[in-house]
Parts: sequence; C-alpha cells; structure tokens
Amino acid sequence: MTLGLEHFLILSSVLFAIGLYGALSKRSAVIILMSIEIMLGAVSIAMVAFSRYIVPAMLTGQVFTIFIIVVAAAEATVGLAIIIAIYRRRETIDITKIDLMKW
Amino acid sequence: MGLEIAFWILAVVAITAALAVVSLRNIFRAALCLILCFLSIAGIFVVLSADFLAAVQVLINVGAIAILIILAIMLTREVERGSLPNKLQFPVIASTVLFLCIAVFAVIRTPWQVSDLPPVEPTTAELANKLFGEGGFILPVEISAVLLLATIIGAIVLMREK
Amino acid sequence: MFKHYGNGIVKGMALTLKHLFRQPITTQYPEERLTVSRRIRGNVLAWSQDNCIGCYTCARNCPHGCIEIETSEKGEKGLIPAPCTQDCPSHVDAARYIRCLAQGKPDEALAVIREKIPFPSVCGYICAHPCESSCNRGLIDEPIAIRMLKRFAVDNNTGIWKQRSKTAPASGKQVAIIGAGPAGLTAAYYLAKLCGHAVTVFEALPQPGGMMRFGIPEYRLPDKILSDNISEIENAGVKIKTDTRIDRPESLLEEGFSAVFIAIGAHQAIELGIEGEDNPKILGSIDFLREVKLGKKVGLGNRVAVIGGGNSAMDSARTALRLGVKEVTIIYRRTRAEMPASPEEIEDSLDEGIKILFLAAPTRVTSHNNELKLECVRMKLGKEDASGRRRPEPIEGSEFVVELDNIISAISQRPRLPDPFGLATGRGNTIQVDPDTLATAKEGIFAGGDAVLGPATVILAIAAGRQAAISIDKYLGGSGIIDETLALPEEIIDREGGPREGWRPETSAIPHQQRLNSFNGVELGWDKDSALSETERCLRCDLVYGVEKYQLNGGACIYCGLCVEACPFDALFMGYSYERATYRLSEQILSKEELLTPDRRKPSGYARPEVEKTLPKQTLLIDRDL
Amino acid sequence: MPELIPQEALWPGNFWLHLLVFTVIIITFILLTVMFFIWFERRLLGRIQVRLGPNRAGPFGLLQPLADVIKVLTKEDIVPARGDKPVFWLAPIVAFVPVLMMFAVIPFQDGALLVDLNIGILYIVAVSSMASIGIFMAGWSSNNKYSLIGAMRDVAQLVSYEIPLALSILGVVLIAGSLSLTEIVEAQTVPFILLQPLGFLIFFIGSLAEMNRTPFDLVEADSEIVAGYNIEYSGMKWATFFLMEYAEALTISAIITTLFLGGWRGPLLPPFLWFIIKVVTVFSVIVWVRATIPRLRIDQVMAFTWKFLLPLALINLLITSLQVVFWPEAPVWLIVFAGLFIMIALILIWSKFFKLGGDRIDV
Repeated sequence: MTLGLEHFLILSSVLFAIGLYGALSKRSAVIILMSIEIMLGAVSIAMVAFSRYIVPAMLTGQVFTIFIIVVAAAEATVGLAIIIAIYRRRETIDITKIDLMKW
Repeated sequence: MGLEIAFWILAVVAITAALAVVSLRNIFRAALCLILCFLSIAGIFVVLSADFLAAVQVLINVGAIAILIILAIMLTREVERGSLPNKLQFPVIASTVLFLCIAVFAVIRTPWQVSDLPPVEPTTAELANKLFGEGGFILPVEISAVLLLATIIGAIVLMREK
Repeated sequence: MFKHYGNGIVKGMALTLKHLFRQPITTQYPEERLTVSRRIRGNVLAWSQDNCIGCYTCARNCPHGCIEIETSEKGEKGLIPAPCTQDCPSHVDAARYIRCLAQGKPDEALAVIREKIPFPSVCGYICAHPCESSCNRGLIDEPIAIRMLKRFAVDNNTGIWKQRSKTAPASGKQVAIIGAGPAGLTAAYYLAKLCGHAVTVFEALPQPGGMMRFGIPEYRLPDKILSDNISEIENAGVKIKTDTRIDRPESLLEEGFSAVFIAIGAHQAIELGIEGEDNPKILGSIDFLREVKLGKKVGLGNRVAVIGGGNSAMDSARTALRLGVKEVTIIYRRTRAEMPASPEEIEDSLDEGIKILFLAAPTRVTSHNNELKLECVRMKLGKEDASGRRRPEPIEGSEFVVELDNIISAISQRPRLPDPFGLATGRGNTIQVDPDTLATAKEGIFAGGDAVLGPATVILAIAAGRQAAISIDKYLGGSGIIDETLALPEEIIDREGGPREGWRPETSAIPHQQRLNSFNGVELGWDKDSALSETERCLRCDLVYGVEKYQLNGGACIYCGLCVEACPFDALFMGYSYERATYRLSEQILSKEELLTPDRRKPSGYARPEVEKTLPKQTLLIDRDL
Repeated sequence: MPELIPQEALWPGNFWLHLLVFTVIIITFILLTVMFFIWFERRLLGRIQVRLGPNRAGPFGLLQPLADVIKVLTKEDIVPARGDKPVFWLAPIVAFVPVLMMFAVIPFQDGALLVDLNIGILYIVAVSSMASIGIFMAGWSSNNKYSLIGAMRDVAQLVSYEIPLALSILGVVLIAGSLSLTEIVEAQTVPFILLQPLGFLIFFIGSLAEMNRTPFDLVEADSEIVAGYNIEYSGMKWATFFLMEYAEALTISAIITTLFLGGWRGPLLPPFLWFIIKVVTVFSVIVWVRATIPRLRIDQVMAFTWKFLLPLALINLLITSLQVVFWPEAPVWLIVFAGLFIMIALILIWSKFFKLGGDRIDV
C-alpha cells in the first residue's frame, strides 16, 4: 500500500480531533494553548499534504504552512503573556475560575 | 518503502504524544510530549519532502514555542497535578468523535485529483520565489511582519509591571 | 562603555597570552615527604576495658552519635591519682576537692587542700597551676579552672579543718630556718606542727612572706590573705624573727640548733650585661617591687621600659602603671608565643594599656640630661635551643633608639649569697644540694626553694619546703611523715550522669578605671553558681568505673577515628581489621575502595537505606520545596 | 578520509552503508576529540595560570581523561527521592543527542560528511535549539531549586542568544548564496571572517553563550547556584552532561571553522587535517577567553544580547544584503576594509549608548 493523500489527511484529522478535545475539555489555560498548537500542527500537515499531492510544482500549501507557523508563534506569545498576567492577578490559570469580565 | 515505515512510526508517535498531551495530569510532562508531537510533525514534513518546513518547524515550534510554554509553566504553580478536565469532558468526547467520523468520511469519499508529478526538491529556493518573487505572497509576508511586531508590543505591554 | 570594558578585555587577553608562554612554576613534590593520606576502613574498634573509665569523651566526640556506654552505678573499681594530682608538685588532690565542691562542701574542700599545703589562699590567688596544664578536659575544650575553684574554697573557709588538726608532742629539738618565704615557712609549719620541733625562722626583711610578699604585687595577692596564712603558721608554734640577717649558718648550729634550712630565695636581680648599665635610673625588678611594697618612694619618670618577658616583668610593668607612670613599654627579645609569663598576665597587661615591643633587645644605655637613651636592636628567631624555644638572633643594622626616663630590668633573679655561707654553688649562683634530701655538703644544713632551683613558682617552693621538712625530721630521728588527715573519708563516690558540656564560666575582674588608681585586687572570685557549674565540667579522672557495655552502632559509624583520637586514656584504638591504606601522592589518586565495590545496582536516593534508618532524620531530609 | 571508506559507500550510491560508516566515524571522532579537548583545556588553562596542569597519568598527563572516565563510571548513581524519575533519566540523553545530530551535516572535507543537506545551516540552528530541552528536563526533574534556576537561566540565555546568532549566520548565507555547508565552504575563496568581521564577532560571542562557557556560564555559576542544572547528577549521567558540553564546544568550533574560517580549505596539508587544525585553534581561543574574562551577571547577559548584539546583527544583515543586492561584484579588498571599518565604528558608536549592567534588572 503506497502512501496517499488520504493517509496524511486522516492523520491530520485525528490530531485535530485530539487537539479539539483538549482545547474544549481542559481547565488549565496552558494545556488549552498546547492543544491549540496541536490543532495548528494538524492543519499544517494537511496543507503540506495538499501541496505535495495536488499541486506538487507550486508549493502553495507550504507557503500557507509558513504563515500558520508565524501565526502560531504570535498566538503562543500573546496567549502565554495573557496567562501569566492573569496568574499574577488571580493566582490561578484554571479557566473555569476566570469567569469575571472585570475585576 | 522507507517512507512508508517512517510515516507509520511518525504517525503513531504523533498521535500517542498528542493523546498524552491532553490526558497527562503533570503539565510539565504534557509539555514534553508536545515537543515530541512537534518533532513527529516535523518528521511528517520530511516524509512529504518539505525539508525546509521541517527545519523551520523544529526551530520555531520546538526551539521557541515549546520552550516558551515550559517557561510559562515554571512561572505558575500546581505543575504536578495541574491538568484537570472540566465539566464538559464527556460531551466534548462525543462531539469530537463525531467530528472525526465526519472528517474521515469526507476524506475517504472525496475523489482527490492527485497529480503524478514528482515533488519539488530542494524546496528552499522555490519557496523563496513563491514568497518574495513576482506574483507571490509578498503582501501576506508584510502583514505577518506587522502581526509579529504587534505581538511583540502586545506581549511587552501585557507583561510589564506597573 | 567600550573604553571601560573593551580596554579591560583586550588587556586581559594580552596578559593571559603572555602568561601562556611563561615557564610554569609547578614543582616536584619532595620525594621524602611523599608518604601521606591515611584512610581508615573496617568495622571493629578495639576497646580496652582496663583503660576505659567511662568518661563519655568518645561518645561526645562522635559526630554521628553512634557510641553507647553503660556504666555500672555502684561497682566502681576505686580511685587512682588523677593527672592534676600527679602533676601538682605538692600533690594536692585537686580531683577530690573539686568533687567536694560539687557536693556543696567548700570547707571540706579546703580541708583536702590543707592536707598538702599550708598556703591554700596564696595558691588560690597566684598559683601557676601546673594541674590545669595536665587536665584531661583540656583535650576536649578547656581545662577545669582548678585555681579558681581553690580560690572559691578558701574564700568560703569555715575553719572546719582546724578542729580536725592535731599537734604533735614536743620533741625537744630546735630547728633554724633562714628565710621566711614559701619554702621556709612550709618547712617550719610541718616541722613545728607534725614533728614537734621548736622552729625559729630568721628573716632579713621587716615582714615575713619572702617573695610572696615582696615579689608579688598587692593587686594580685592582697597582704591580708598572706598574713592570714602566715598567722596560721605562727599559731602552729613557729617563731619568726624579722629584721635578722644570718651571715653564717654554722653560727646557728653553734647556738644550739640541731638543723638549719636555708631558704633564702632568689632576691638579686640579674644585670642586663649591656654598656652603661650602672646608671641609677636602671632598677632591678625585684628591688623595685620590694621598695614599692615597703612603702618607699620610688621616683619614676613618665616613660618606663621593662626589659624581660616573665611574670616579674609583667608585675613590674603593671606596678609602675599603678604608681602613675604614663607610658610603660615591655621590651622582649622573642615573640609572644615564647613569653614565659602566663597568658592571662600578658592579656591583662595589654588590657591595662601596656605596650609590648617584641623581637627587640637592648644593646646600650646612654644618659643625656635627665633622659635615658636605650639603644635596641631588632631580633629574628633562629633555630630552637635546648629549652625548645627559638633562639633570637640580632638583625644587623636594625638598631633603633628609645628615649626613656627609667628602665626596669626584669630578666631573671638569683640567690644573694653572702660569702661566709661557704657552700658549693652551681649555675646562676644556686646552692648545690642532694636532690632527694636537700642536704648540703655540710652536716645538718639543708637548702631549698628558689635558693636551689633559681627563680621558680610558689607551688614548687612549697613542695621544696615539704621535702625539706621530711628530710630534716628524718635527720633529727623522726619518722618523716608530714601527712595529716583533715578531710572526712568519702562515703559514696558517685557520678550523676556525664560531665557538663561547655566552657569555663566567665572570670570577672574589677573595671579598668578602678584598676590603675590603686593596688586593689584585680581578679574577683567566683560565686557559688559559677563554681558549681565549673565542677560539673570535671571528667573525674580519678574515678574508675566498671564500664559494663561499650557499644558501637556499626550502621552509623563512618570510621572517622575521632573517638580514638579524643580518648584521654588510650582506651580506644584501631582494631586489627582496620585497614590503614597509605597512598603516595605521586600516584594517580583513585580511591581503591570505590573501584573494588562499585554499588551501582541500586540507586538509593541520598544515602544507603541502612544508613537512612540509623541516622537522625533531620540530617537527611533537606528542604527541597521550591 | 575517503581512503577509509569504500568507494561504493559514498553518497548517494549506497545510502545505508554510508550512513553506518559515517555514524561510526563521527561518534568515534567526537568521543576521542572530547577526551583530547578535556586534556587540552586543562593543560592550556594550567599554562595560562603558570602551572603545569594534569601531568601524572600517562605522558604529559594524556591519560588523565581516561582516569576521570574510570572514576566517573564507578561512582554511585544517585537519583533524588522526590524527583521526576523518568524525566531525570531521559534528560542527559535528550541533551546529548541533538549535539551529536548537529555533526551530521558538518563537512570534514569535500563530500566527507554524513548528509549533505541543502538546508544544512538551518538544520544546525534548529537542532541546537533542542539541546536546551534536555537541560530544562534535568533542572526540573532534579527537584532542586538551584538546578531549576540554572535551567531557567540556560533557557532564557539560549532563546535570547539564538536570535543574533541566526542573524549573523544569515550574513554568511547571503554571501555564499546557499544554506548547504559544503557550498558555503566552497564559496569561501576568501574566508568569510574577512568579509563578515562583525558577523563573526557576534557569532563567536553568541556561541559562547549558546554552549554556556565563560563568561556566559551562569547556568553553572558555582558561586551562586552551586552547580546549576546538573547539581543532582552523578556518575555516568553527570558524565553525559559533561560530554555534551565538550561535544557542543567541539561542534561549535567546527561550525565556526566551516562558516567563517574556510572549512577544510587550505594549502599544502590534506583537507581534513586543515579542518582539525582550525577546530583546535578555535577551541584554544575559547579556552583563552575562559581564562581571561570573568563571569557576567544574568541581567548583564540578557542586556548584552538584546541591547548590543541584536541591533548590531540587524545592521550587519542590512549592510550585507545591500552589498549583495546592489554591488555583488565589489572588489574583495574593499569589502574587507569596509567591513573592518564598519565593525569598529559600529561597536564604538553603540557602546556610547549602551551601558552594561548600569541599572539593576530583575530577571
């Protein structure tokens, strides 16, 4: 059985689903951030796979992946900054306890 | 043949690591597993003959983002039993499985128009052309630069002690 | 920034590069010194039940607390002479009177002291305490303050010993003693009281006491204390004739005395032996102290130098200070470590503002209009001489001049022997006697004390007096037994627990500003609490306990050997199974034991499990929370 | 070195044999060189401090590292009772493997390397950033505040110094026009240290920080945090960290040689000998710096990279790219002199604005 586009797309879906589960069902903000990173990674796999199998000469998917990595980095930076800022005020990173809009 | 073995190993490692990230109680170990997951994704990129992307993935995700996450973990408390599920755990599992089924179904049933051309190798020069060359993505590159600048300023503003 | 750091970096790099090409100064370790590094390994400590007295010294010195001793409460083996008793020239049973003090009976303690010496108060104040030098406690921290305890005993005198003392019947024989110093009066006391002879003491000076009165300043030994002791001696039937100088001992024999004891002491200061010494402004320390004691006016200028490093130099300097001298300097040719004066005297002198000029020796004195110029030379220490002190040698060209008003020479003293004595003399003008009997070559004439020994201590003089009393009594046909029993026999000798840990209690002294205006006693005695707590430090080396169990907790023992080194009685030593491996420094330093038994199979945290069980927990658990 | 390898093993003829032979060669080379480096550093430091250094075991003390190895191997292996045990066990491996992996792309001579990746230098930067994970694992799992502080310092330092490091590499890449190390070496008709003096300086300083050597060895500052991240390690695991540090020094010396000193190129001697000579020279300079400059404070270290190295690296990149784009055929002597002049001028001007450790900074 040779490797096809489906393999990569299914792997991507599984990783995305795991990330989705983590992002929705966890209390810790850091774990949620990590789950989002997994989801972004899954999307990157899908992008690169599309690029490799559908338009191998154009690399458009890889360019998209580069932007995804850029956005992931930005998201992680700001997200962590927010988490630490909240932790400094509230002494917790449990998002179920961070439910006030203003304090 | 070699590529297939590599794919299966990397896929199993990536999925196991990702599952560990969302199921381990110890946040520090979860972060280590996230690093493993990122490394496997970089391996998948190599399998997809995107070697430049693989290196960038290691450099940015493993070398920077994961380490930032670990540093952030160190700055908070309750590391060893920090990762607890919230009340929505079982609904989320159900909906996630549903989503997965739909996605897999869609992937399998879609007739992909796969090209038979060999992949471009090496990708570095080609990517550069795509990003900066004629008719390329120069505008998104500029926008992402602005995004990064905004990120830097935002992070500094958030973390500055008043 | 660049100027600051860049320059530093560039210069530093250049410097290290320069050093790289220098010849290394590493040298070969000398071959003859290559046997080093003792390692002790094994599991058995040899313990000698005969030597062990159960003093707990080893248990206290063990860093891991792995020695357990069980002593039998009652089955003591008896008493042996303690080191302090053995090393006292008069063999005063210090261990026993400390025990009496510990039981709260100072009068009993005084009785114990009185059994051996007739001057307990004098010894309590100024004894040179050889007992403390030999005290086993000094091996652990600090010797027992035996002299202070003695002083506490005599300060709390109730006179109970007097009721138990008895006087021997008169023997009808007459003994003459020349010199009312410690030796002479001791001999007189025992000859009169315990042998029944009629004793007459002839003293050239107006008051009895000899060096105790005229050589030791008032602030160290108050006159009243001495006079009390001497009046006890007079009460025992001794006649003291003051202001009587004897020129020929034979004349006393012709007058009807059966025996003569010469104890004239050493009252002549030794000359400095330098040019210009015959100046009237240069005084001998002993003459100076005597003049002061006799109440004569000694005209001293504002700047006085005392030459010498013994106790009499300290006494002279401190006396001069009390006479109103502004600036007193002690000049000594060696360093402080070699000074023969007792350390506390040196400390007190410095405290009172006396300067000490070490490593300097006078070479010449010149006099210029009312001012002395003392030329000195700097010294350095050379090889050790026969006395174990390093011999000072002058440094050429390092002469310097000190301007002074007076000089007190306190180098040493010798006996002042009038020629008609006609006795054989030895080194330092001392009288030569038979060391066992103190008899001189002339029939019926004995000699002792400083006159025989040269300048020495009071306790040695007392010992000489006792020796003279014994041999004179034997010469006169007596038994020669001068021991008496004044203290009650001890009933139960018991030790309650081990000795107390810790140091001596503080000795208090009168404040500085009160010291220099008068000759009041400087050192103050102890109160009851201090004395009691000091007695608790005593190891009781004279008690021999039956040690029933001596157990070494093998799991905790690290075989450091500290207990063996600490034992004062040689009861512990390395057993046969101790391996003393020596390594030569030239070899690669690899631990043989670690190579033989690498224990890598079971990682065990911070320590091996068996050690964990036996050690106290707090030494193991480190606070590891972030 | 080609004569050691059968002809059919060379890339891409026989992939697996080539891989096997070169992996064995690289590991042997690293282990031997690390042992040599340990001896060499101690001897050199000794000489700089006007003493002999190890001189007992073997001729000139050459067997001293061997004696140390035997000692370390026979030590008891201690694991902290309340530490994170699996992480504790994994940490030395995770720290050591990336350093080994870096060597895969370093050319000993033309064609004599494990894989000639076309993204070679990017690969090195990426892999080297992974080494800090091992150190962080060690620091965390030891459950000891000193090791954690050491690890935090290491990570902060690594993340910060990676940026000027990568930027100064970009200057070289711009001139060479390739990311492949072999092509970079082949592009060096003139060693890039002459064309990129400022880039070389930044790279050298940055790599000193990257491998935690004096004056940037805050990670293991004995006077402050006892021994840093490896305080709880003993025996072979500790030795692995030690090996990692020296292997990193070796790798970075090799990278500096490749990027700036012309790699294997040189007259007369065989190419791999040139390579080794250059590597040892670079390492000697590192030891020389260690013997001279005292350790910085952590806030000084961070201020130095963000306020000093990073702007200079950016300016250097800008100038280099302007030159490459607008005047690619500029004469070499002009570039050399202009480069030197720009370097000195920039450093002098920047040091006017920049104060090292003037104010106290909490890090």
